[in-house]
Amino acid sequence: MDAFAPLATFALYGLMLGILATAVVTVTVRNLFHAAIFLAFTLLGVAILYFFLHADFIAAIQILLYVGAIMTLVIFAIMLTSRMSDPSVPQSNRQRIPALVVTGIVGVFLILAILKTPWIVSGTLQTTNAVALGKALMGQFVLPFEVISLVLLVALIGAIVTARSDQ
Amino acid sequence: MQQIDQIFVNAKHAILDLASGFLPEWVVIVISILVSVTAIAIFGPVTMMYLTLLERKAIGRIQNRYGPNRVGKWGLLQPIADGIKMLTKEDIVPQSADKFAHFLAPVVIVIPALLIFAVIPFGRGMTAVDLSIGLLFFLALSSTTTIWIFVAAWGSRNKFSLLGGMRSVAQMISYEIPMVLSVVPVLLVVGSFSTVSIVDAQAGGNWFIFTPWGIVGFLLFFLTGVAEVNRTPFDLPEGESEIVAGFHTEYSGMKFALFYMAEFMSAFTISAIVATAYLGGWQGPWLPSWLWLMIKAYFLILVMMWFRGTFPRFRVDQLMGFAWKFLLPLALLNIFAAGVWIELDAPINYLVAGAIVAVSIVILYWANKPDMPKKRTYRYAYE
Amino acid sequence: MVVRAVLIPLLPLVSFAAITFFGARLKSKSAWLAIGASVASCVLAFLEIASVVSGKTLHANFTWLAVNQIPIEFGVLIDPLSAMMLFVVTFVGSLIVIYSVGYMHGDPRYPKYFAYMSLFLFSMLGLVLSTTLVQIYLFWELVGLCSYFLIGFWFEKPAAAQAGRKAFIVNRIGDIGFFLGILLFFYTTGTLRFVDIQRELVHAHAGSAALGLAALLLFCGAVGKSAQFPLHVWLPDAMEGPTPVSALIHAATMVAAGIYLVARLFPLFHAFEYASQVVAVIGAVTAFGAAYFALTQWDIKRVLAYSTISQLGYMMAALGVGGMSAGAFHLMTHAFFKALLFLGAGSIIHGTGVQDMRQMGGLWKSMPTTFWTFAIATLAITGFFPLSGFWSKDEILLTAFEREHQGIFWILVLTAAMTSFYMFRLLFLTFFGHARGDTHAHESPAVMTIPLVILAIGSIGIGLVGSPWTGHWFQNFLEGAHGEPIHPSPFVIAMSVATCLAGLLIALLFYVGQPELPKRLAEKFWLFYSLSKNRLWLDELYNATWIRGFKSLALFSYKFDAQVIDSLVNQVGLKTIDTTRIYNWFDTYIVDGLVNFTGWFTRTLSGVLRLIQTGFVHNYLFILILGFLIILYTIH
Amino acid sequence: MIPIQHLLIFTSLLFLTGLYGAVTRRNMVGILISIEIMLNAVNINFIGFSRISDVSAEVAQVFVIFVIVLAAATAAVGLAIVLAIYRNQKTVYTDEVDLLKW
Repeated sequence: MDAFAPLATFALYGLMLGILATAVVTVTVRNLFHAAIFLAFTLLGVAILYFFLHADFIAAIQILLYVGAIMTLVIFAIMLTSRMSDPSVPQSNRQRIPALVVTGIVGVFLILAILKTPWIVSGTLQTTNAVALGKALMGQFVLPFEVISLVLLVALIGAIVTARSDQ
Repeated sequence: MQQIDQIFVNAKHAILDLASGFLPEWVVIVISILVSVTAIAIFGPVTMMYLTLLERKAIGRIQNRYGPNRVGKWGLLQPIADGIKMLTKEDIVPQSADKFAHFLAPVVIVIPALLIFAVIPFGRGMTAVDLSIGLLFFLALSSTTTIWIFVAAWGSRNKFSLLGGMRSVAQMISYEIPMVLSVVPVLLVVGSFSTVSIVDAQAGGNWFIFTPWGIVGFLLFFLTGVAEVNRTPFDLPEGESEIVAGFHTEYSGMKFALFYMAEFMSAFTISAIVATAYLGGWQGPWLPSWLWLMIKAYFLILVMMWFRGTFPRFRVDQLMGFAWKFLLPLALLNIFAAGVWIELDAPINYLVAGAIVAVSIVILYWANKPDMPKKRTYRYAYE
Repeated sequence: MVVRAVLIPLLPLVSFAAITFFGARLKSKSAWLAIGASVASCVLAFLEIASVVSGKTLHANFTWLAVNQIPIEFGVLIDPLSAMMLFVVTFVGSLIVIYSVGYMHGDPRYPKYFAYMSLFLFSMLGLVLSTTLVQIYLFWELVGLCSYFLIGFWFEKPAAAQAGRKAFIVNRIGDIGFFLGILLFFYTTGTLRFVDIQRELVHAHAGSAALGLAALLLFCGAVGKSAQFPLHVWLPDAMEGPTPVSALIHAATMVAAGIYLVARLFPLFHAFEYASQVVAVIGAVTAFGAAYFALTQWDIKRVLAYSTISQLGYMMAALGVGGMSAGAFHLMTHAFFKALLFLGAGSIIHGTGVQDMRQMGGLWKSMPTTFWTFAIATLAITGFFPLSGFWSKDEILLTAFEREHQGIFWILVLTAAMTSFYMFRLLFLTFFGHARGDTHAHESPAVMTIPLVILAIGSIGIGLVGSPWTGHWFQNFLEGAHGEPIHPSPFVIAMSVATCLAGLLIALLFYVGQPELPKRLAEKFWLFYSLSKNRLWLDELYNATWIRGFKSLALFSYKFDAQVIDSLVNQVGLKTIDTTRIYNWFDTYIVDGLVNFTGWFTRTLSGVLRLIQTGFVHNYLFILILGFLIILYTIH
Repeated sequence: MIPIQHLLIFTSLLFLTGLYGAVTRRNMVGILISIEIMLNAVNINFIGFSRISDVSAEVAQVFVIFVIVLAAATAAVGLAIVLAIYRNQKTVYTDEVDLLKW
């Protein structure tokens, strides 16, 4: 597999570029529906990235939950709120330039910090599988797991109550 | 026997042996990947083409007709004729359509359908990728179809398309939950998502369908699968008598063919995965392993066609009620039954699990009774 | 097979839940659910009993919570004693549930009845299988609750609702003692498990006054539940419930829970002489008193109720004089013939529609099956050889005689004679002579008579397991190897036979031979007659003392509240109003002025500050990032 | 595989892209979309660190699962709020919602 490694590395960088590109389109494109489509591509790209990082289960969850569920919600929200998309309405506010400058400065700081920090890298790359993950969820993290279930339930009920019409 | 069983595997090895003679190692790896990909990329569309023929034939026989029989012997060349027609047809894009979305949806929707072929164990040693999360991969990918159907519907700028798309989303989201839950018993018993190990766990005739939870799980999985690919009696998103053709009303030519292809390939993959999860996959005596999987998958496809030939369409409220009030609780109780089945000893567990699922079905049937369609009474309008 | 044992009580619970949730839709089918559950748990119980008979005791616990590292546990315990109770509860219970199908036919709350019956069976089985005192207490209260539900089942009748409340409250008095007893016992010995209550444990605390007090307090619970003197008053009133309920709960099983408890704690009572004395005396007094009251009752169910109290007193007395197996044996035989008597009475009530014996008579022709089974039950309870009552009653008398409790022995003999008299009086008044009322009696349906026949067979044969012919198998089974051998005494047998024959003859004379004689005797010995007829005025005594006392205390508190405290409050209020006038002025000018100034000041200031609040979310978010940038810069 | 710094730079860029979107979008749904991108960047960081650190990989993956679930909850509640605002104000643009201004 060593012979194959450069190819995989190349593919990984390509994938990263692709994700960034779709993400940039997502935040800049005028048509919000197109933004949602590109978000779906971004999320799928992230899922593939997880496959590269040997997090298979997370990748599947990413597709199932983000692409399958959250995207559906977003698209529905767009459909229910947009007035069949009038393209003459500006989709971004007047702080594009300041925002670009400020996020750029933040990015410079972050990248400098990342490059300066001496990262401690352990010798072997860690992997895990769904069984170990399940044991961790039901063992070490059982309380957060239960709490998060409760949060989800509360959020669902809250969403239903908030969104339904008063009649 | 061994030869026939492993014929495809051996063919791949032969190609690789040939290649490794004079090519660098990484090229061989690429070729190895390409061989699998090519095999699937050919197998998927060809399957789809002949499924259309098979469906038309089967429905024809059910309706006391012959079905296509003019092009070639028994109409065998009909799919090719259809393909040529589709390719040469004019590709119409409505003027007010969102052209980007309209173009994108049919192209992308085929991808998950094709990708799922990667985890199907076609025979002994004939799995393209033995992912450790095989079954979850299937579930995740088949759920992405929803978005592209909706994108197609939205992009068409057509009321009927949008209605069909919304119906499709509502239906798929609802049926996905019992679908995911219906395979949980298999995962409980096998202890792995991998499709290969699921098939291995059913070796020696111990197909999961022969257990009490297995038969319920099989029915749940198959029914929700039929709903996921929008086939009769769950074909509300494209119900032609109500909303023209649903989300693909505004599509013609090759784009329409791509939707068709995605649907038929999904139908095949669903059948193959159901066969893998509950009918023992390629396990079976006498015949080669790949033939066994084909027999099982095609049997399930024929059942789907039989459904289409006989069942009327659901009403929307019935469709939702069936998913949330019957399939979902039954799937949960079935997981419980499977848990009991695992915990108890051999002869008793069949009885106890059987009792649990039988009682659950009876109670659910009976709790849903008020919502079931009663004998219709006709009222005539006089005024 | 812990799972199997746990399933025994759980099946009725499932049936209860199912009927509760789906009863409205099940309607009359809910009975089949209850029958199915009870018969299934009966079959499972028989499997368990078979393994106990073959010498295996099942004992399993899981810890519910821990107090000071001492676990409070739940579990199942199936040893010979609980196996016997299991047998009685499931077998008799199943028959009575089946019988109820006929008896409750057409009742508007038909499903609810079977739900309660299932809940009762669950609670009772849970009680029987309990491993600890806490667990038994829990189920003890549950059976009490079911009893309350079922006594007041026809709550439209004020008498029934009243009776239900009475039963509940009287039981509560005993249960307070029981609860205190558990606490004291736990405090003294540090254990709650029944299996730990053995000679060794008790001997380690021998002479401890606290443990003796605990025994007496625990006995309080038994007194309440088993309707012993002086807390017996609830049981006769409990007859307002449906007759199968009386048979199951207030004759065969629940009231026997007190006996079961004392038998479970037998080593404890055995170790404290005075505690056993109290048990024996209370038992004997109850047996005698209740039999005495039964002599003159006219209501058929009341006679049986007093008879039940009397027989429970018998068992209590047996336990008190040290005959653990004798008491338990009588419990088992009594469950059979008393359930049979109640079901027979139910059949009579069902057929004639009346409960007063003065309106019955001559029923043996129209209700043959009921008559024959009732007669068998009567012979069994009076102790005719070789029916079941003979063996168990004889053993109690024998124990009392052998252990030289002469007083108790003679009281019990006298009670036996009275028992014989009132039971035959009941039989003759009901079935012989000519019809006195204008009722058109008819035989009950098969679903009611078949349980009668099965119970009749049981009443005949069940005593044999403890007879010399089977080598006192039952006693050996129950007491194990260390049981004391029994030496049959011809004198006791003679007494036993003589008393029941005497009772039969007197009843024959009074109610068949010379029907005028009882009335004359009643006039002549009016004091004894009215003492019995009015049950020593015990109910009235309780009314006059306790209930009147509490009521007047409550009235006094109410008056005190209304007059003293309320007028005090009113005065304070009036005075307050006066003083507030000063505050009013202060408030208007000083405080309000301050507040207004603050408001004015704030508004002026905020008019300046609000200029930087744009109200746009994206501006805030932008400023947030700027803040983040500043933080990033400073830590850099 | 690639050095961890590259992955981190990639995730920070992705995060900042999301941040830029959140600041500049007028449409509330657009802001939510941008937030999802930011959450994804964080998740990739988790997974990346789980590969290289000494702590067993489940811990990070469990956190990613929690984040995804919370994102689902956020999306549900946020979109519900958007719908409620749309129903009452007939707009989804942040600079047109002015109920709290006077």
